[in-house]
Amino acid sequence: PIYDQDLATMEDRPWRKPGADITDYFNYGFTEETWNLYCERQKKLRIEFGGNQQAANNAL
Amino acid sequence: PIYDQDLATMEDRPWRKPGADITDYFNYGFTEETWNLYCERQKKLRIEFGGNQQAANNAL
Amino acid sequence: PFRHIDPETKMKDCPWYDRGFCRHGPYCKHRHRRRAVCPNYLAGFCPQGRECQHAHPSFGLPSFENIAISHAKPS
Ligand SMILES: [Zn+2]
Ligand SMILES: [Zn+2]
Repeated sequence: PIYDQDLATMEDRPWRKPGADITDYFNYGFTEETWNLYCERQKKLRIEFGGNQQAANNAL
Repeated sequence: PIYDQDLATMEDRPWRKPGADITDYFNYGFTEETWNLYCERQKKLRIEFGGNQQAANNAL
Repeated sequence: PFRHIDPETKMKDCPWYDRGFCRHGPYCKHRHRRRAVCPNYLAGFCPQGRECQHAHPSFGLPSFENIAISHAKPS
């Protein structure tokens, strides 16, 4: 699954197009893949250590 | 690595100060307590994974 | 000497881009400021807090409220 709602709802991936600059879309050197992993980790750790499903959902 | 830093030995814990924002210091919704728990687990995993922090992180 | 003030510097930094990803890319009306992320904060904790020279990105989704707060914070 795609963990970022914003990314998940995008039909096209304009940063994949020829001539596109991925850093216009992703900061900190993230790529589509590493951004997704990062979001997944945010979600997992907030649920596991926050122990509060609602708070974790609100943070996402 | 940061996992090995013992918070209890830190003289100054600025995130405890009035007006401090804990999220400036802790990511993933961690608090001092949950971060300690997480570090313990990371250390155990790192031993299992033969000192490979990346593999330990990926296992989570 | 006088510094030329680029109109861009008056723009607010994009809170989505500061979070890590902005769907508007080069067409965003906010400024996309490229920054280096703090490896400690990415691991989970950085004792430097706001004093850190690297970015500590907030993961909370931007709301009007925290756009105003982040705008007020010195960066
Ligand atoms: Zn933007
Ligand atoms: Zn830092």
